[in-house]
Amino acid sequence: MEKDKTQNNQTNLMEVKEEKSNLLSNSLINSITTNFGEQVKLVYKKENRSKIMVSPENLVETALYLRNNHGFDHAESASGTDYPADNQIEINYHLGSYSNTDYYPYIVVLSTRVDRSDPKSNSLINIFPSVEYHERETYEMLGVYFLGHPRNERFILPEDWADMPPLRKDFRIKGR
Amino acid sequence: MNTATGFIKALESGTKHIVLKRFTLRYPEEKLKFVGDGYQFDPKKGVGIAGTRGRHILFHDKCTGCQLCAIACEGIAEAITMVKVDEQWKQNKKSIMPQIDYGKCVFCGLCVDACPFYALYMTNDYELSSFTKSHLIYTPSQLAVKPKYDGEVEIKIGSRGAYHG
Amino acid sequence: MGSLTPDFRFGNFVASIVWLVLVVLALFTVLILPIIFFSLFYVPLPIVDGQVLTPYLFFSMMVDPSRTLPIVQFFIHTDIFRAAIFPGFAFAALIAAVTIFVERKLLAKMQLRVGPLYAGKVEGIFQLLADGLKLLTKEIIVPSGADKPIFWLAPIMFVSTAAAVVALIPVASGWVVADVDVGLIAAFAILGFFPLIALLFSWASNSKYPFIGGLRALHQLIAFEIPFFLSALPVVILSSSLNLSDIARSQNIFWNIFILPINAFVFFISSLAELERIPFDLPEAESEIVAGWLTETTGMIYGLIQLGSYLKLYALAGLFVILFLGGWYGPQIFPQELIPGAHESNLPLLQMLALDGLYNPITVNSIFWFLVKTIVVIFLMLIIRGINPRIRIDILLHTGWYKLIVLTFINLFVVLMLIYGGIIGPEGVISIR
Amino acid sequence: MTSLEEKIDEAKRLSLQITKETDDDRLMTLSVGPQHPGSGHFRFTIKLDGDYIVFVDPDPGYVHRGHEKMCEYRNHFQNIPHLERPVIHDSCNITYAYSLAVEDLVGITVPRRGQFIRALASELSRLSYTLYWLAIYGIFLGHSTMFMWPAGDRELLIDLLERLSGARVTNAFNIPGGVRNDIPYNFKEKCLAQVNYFEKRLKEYDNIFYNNPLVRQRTEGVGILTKEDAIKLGVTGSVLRASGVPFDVRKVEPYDVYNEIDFNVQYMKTCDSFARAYVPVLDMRESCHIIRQLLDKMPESGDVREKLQFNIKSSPGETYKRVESGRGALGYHVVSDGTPKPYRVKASVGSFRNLLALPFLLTGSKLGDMPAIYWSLNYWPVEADR
Repeated sequence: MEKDKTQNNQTNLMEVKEEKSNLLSNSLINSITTNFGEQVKLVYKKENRSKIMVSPENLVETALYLRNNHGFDHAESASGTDYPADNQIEINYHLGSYSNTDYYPYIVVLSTRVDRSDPKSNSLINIFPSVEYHERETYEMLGVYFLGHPRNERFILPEDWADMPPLRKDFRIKGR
Repeated sequence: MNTATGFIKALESGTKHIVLKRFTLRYPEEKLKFVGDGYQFDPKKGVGIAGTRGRHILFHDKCTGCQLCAIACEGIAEAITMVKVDEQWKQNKKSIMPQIDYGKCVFCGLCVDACPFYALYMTNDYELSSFTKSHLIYTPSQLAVKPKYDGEVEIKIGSRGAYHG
Repeated sequence: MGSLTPDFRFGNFVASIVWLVLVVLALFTVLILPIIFFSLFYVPLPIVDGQVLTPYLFFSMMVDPSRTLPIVQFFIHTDIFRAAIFPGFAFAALIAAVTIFVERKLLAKMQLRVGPLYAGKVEGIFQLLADGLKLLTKEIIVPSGADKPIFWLAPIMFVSTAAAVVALIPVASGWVVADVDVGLIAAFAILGFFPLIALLFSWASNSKYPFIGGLRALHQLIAFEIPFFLSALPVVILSSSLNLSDIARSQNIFWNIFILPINAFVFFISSLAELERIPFDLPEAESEIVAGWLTETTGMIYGLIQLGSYLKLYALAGLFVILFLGGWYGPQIFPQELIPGAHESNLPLLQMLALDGLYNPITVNSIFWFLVKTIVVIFLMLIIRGINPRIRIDILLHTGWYKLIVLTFINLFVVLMLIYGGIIGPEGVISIR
Repeated sequence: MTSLEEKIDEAKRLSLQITKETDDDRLMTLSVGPQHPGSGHFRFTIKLDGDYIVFVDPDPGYVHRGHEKMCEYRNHFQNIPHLERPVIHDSCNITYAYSLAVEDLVGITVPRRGQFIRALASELSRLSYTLYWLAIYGIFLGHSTMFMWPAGDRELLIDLLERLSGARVTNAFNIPGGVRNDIPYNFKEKCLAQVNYFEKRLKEYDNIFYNNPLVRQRTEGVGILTKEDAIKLGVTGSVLRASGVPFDVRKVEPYDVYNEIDFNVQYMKTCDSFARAYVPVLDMRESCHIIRQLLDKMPESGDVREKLQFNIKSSPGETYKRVESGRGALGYHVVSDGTPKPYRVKASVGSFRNLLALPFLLTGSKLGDMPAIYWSLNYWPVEADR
């Protein structure tokens, strides 16, 4: 009997948590959509995760809004994904919050797509100083030039690297 | 005074260890005892049986030459190649069996997971060093031999600390 | 077996050794013996037991054990024996070697390891021999751009300077290489050379890490020189002598450590800093500056510097014993005769074992107690290494310049007050003499 | 000529905006790198003004670079032995995060007993990693005993991991769908005995290392990373918790069975090197506590692994799953296009995020503080390469 009770309690707790996270994500998405309207597109919404897609021009604005109004104060990672079929490179910022305890488990993926032939994007280094090395890595791994970043240069790759950025899909590993 | 007590405590803790049993495992003379005969896999249940992942053992009478182990290894270490063997087995029409290069193997055991015929297991033997690289390549007939391993030492916890014995 | 060459034959090996022995013997008789005998015409021969010690007499005495003793007796009172063997270099080097071994074993025990184990079957007692042979056979790499004369000279200077300090340490009454009246000052003067050698060597290495290490050594040693010296000053005041033997003799009743515990503490700490041992091994801080001023040392250069630093360890431990722990004084535990009634018996073997004329119970007792005390001090210095981390250069300098110097000054005034107040000192209530 | 203080201030300011090369003849350039015993497979160039560090340029990328690209050529199972390579001491946590991500993409849940076992493996792995890290912290401060004790006691946990998974460090134990095998016979008693003994050993560490006044002198008040700075730099793990943010992924976003486990998030508010060195030890105590609970609450029998095809196809989409590793939050961003192989794998590792704090903290500190600050960042050099 006792076991059943504890299990019930646990399931109740889980439900409460899920509801809470749903409420949180709903309020977050609502506030973004009311503020930015059509400029921001919601890609998916899962438990504790949601991804929003913005155009490169609105990237800085949205990031600033997320930081100032919702307390997303750091980036867990900034990465890129190459989509040669669409001729685009997607840049993802996984934003998290340390100052807002409600958003502790929550991660917003702020993403944007830039042109693959001439990839340039605004750097978020002035909003999130934590993206500094991540953006530098993205620059050398995918060739995305971050405007405003003070050091778009080699970081992890060999010093004499002269090939194309290796995380592009048309770069093939030898023998594969 | 805090400084002095800190030093004295550290000194006491340090000198106490002089009389504790020493933890070192004297390797060539003592060898660790392992739980079972090695890592095995039960394809029907889909789970492994706990054991040390050492050198493989190949049962020639069960190997069908299906290459699943080699395919599994392809993305990991590329250590397994299928080679022709002279033996004739009913279940192995093509007469091919895995040959393992221990210079490349990472001992992850995913080839054992891949084998659906109970033909490839891992044993407790981990002492595979050799003078040349070519000696590290184990042919199917070498793999069929069951290795001898006699480790008897375990970690024991006594009143004078943990020790190998 | 893999370790032997394929064409190895034991017979060849034995033959080669026999051949080598024969060649050496032939060379000895043909070349070396004549040279010795010719040179003996020009060398004044010593007089032993009323006879001139000619080589013929020497060899005939060697045959008869009862006549060997006068030679030994004569030999151990020569200066060359004192400087080279006891209590000079060989003795100190032996203690240094034992110290290195004990340190490794002790640290290993403290850290739940086994330490040296395989060389020499029994707990690896020949490990040091193996290490020494290894260091001897290693190539010595001199960095390009190094100042070669200084680079080669520095390790030899290091060892000889350390040996010079050792020469000043008396191990028993009268048993000292150089019994000078300014012994303490001489010891400090010679110790002052070490930072210079470290700096010279680090500069000569032409590398960054040795340079930083050398500068650190200079800072550290100078910062600790002053409390080092000042902490020994009250001892001089109490015993009213700078002669190390006299200082030891003045403590035959009270050890100085009971009157001057703070000074002994300061002296101990500063000698740790002088020795560059953990927690003061900043000049060799391996996580910051590779190996400090020893970065470019290879082979026997490293071996010599290690030997020098352990000689220094022995010398400073001996100095501590002389200054604070009553030197060689201790209860008499050796009997008046080594074997009672031995030198009255007629058996030559027993007479030899009695070591008549060699065995002096008081001297042997002194040497024994001096050794025991020194080993205890060395042990304390070793055990510090097991429990402490390295400290930072600014904390170290702060400790040296602010804390230790102030402590020694306070203690100096306290001692002066006690002496002029008539409590301790030659005419005080607690008489020291 | 600017004064030293101004220079340090400027460098501090710049280090957030990444320091530019300074060309000053008075500065001495020192390489702390692969040829240097005090750093591992990692190099950073420091410039010294006297004893002060005025410029730091980290240069990772010696060992495991191009890791993410390799993942795109292998299927999810084949990725497991590869992904755990950067930090083999903490392999179970790395594979845990990747398994969670793949399970999310495939849409399966792991059997309950499997969840417990892989949490157990990850806790053991975390303990063994932290001990290794602590051993190196000891030798960085010149404390040779503190190098030997954790390195020896780690054997207790390695032994348990070997019994559990069959390998000492490269476990490849947590895989998508659960764990490779069930716990062996007699494992529970052995595990309890060794973990209990290990917990007693932690007190000795306090005696000889953390309460040693010289260690305190070297670490207290050194390399202060305030809460604001820590948040701004986005550091994670013990570095963040030492700065006063009680953030632990196991607590804030419990994965698998962690919501049934009772434990506290350990954090300190002193923000200095000592706190960063001590928080992992507090974490180790909690881990011992967690291991006992896991063993206690584990179902007696049941499946440990959801059977998956070797070439499991995941539905197109992307996911981001994270776990708390020994070095902080460790997240895997996996993009799938419906084929058995992932389209893109991005690992967000604690080491890489904490690396940003390195130039920030080192600039303006003394050379003697370099080891105390650098290794207190709970930084594993090879992991930052990925």
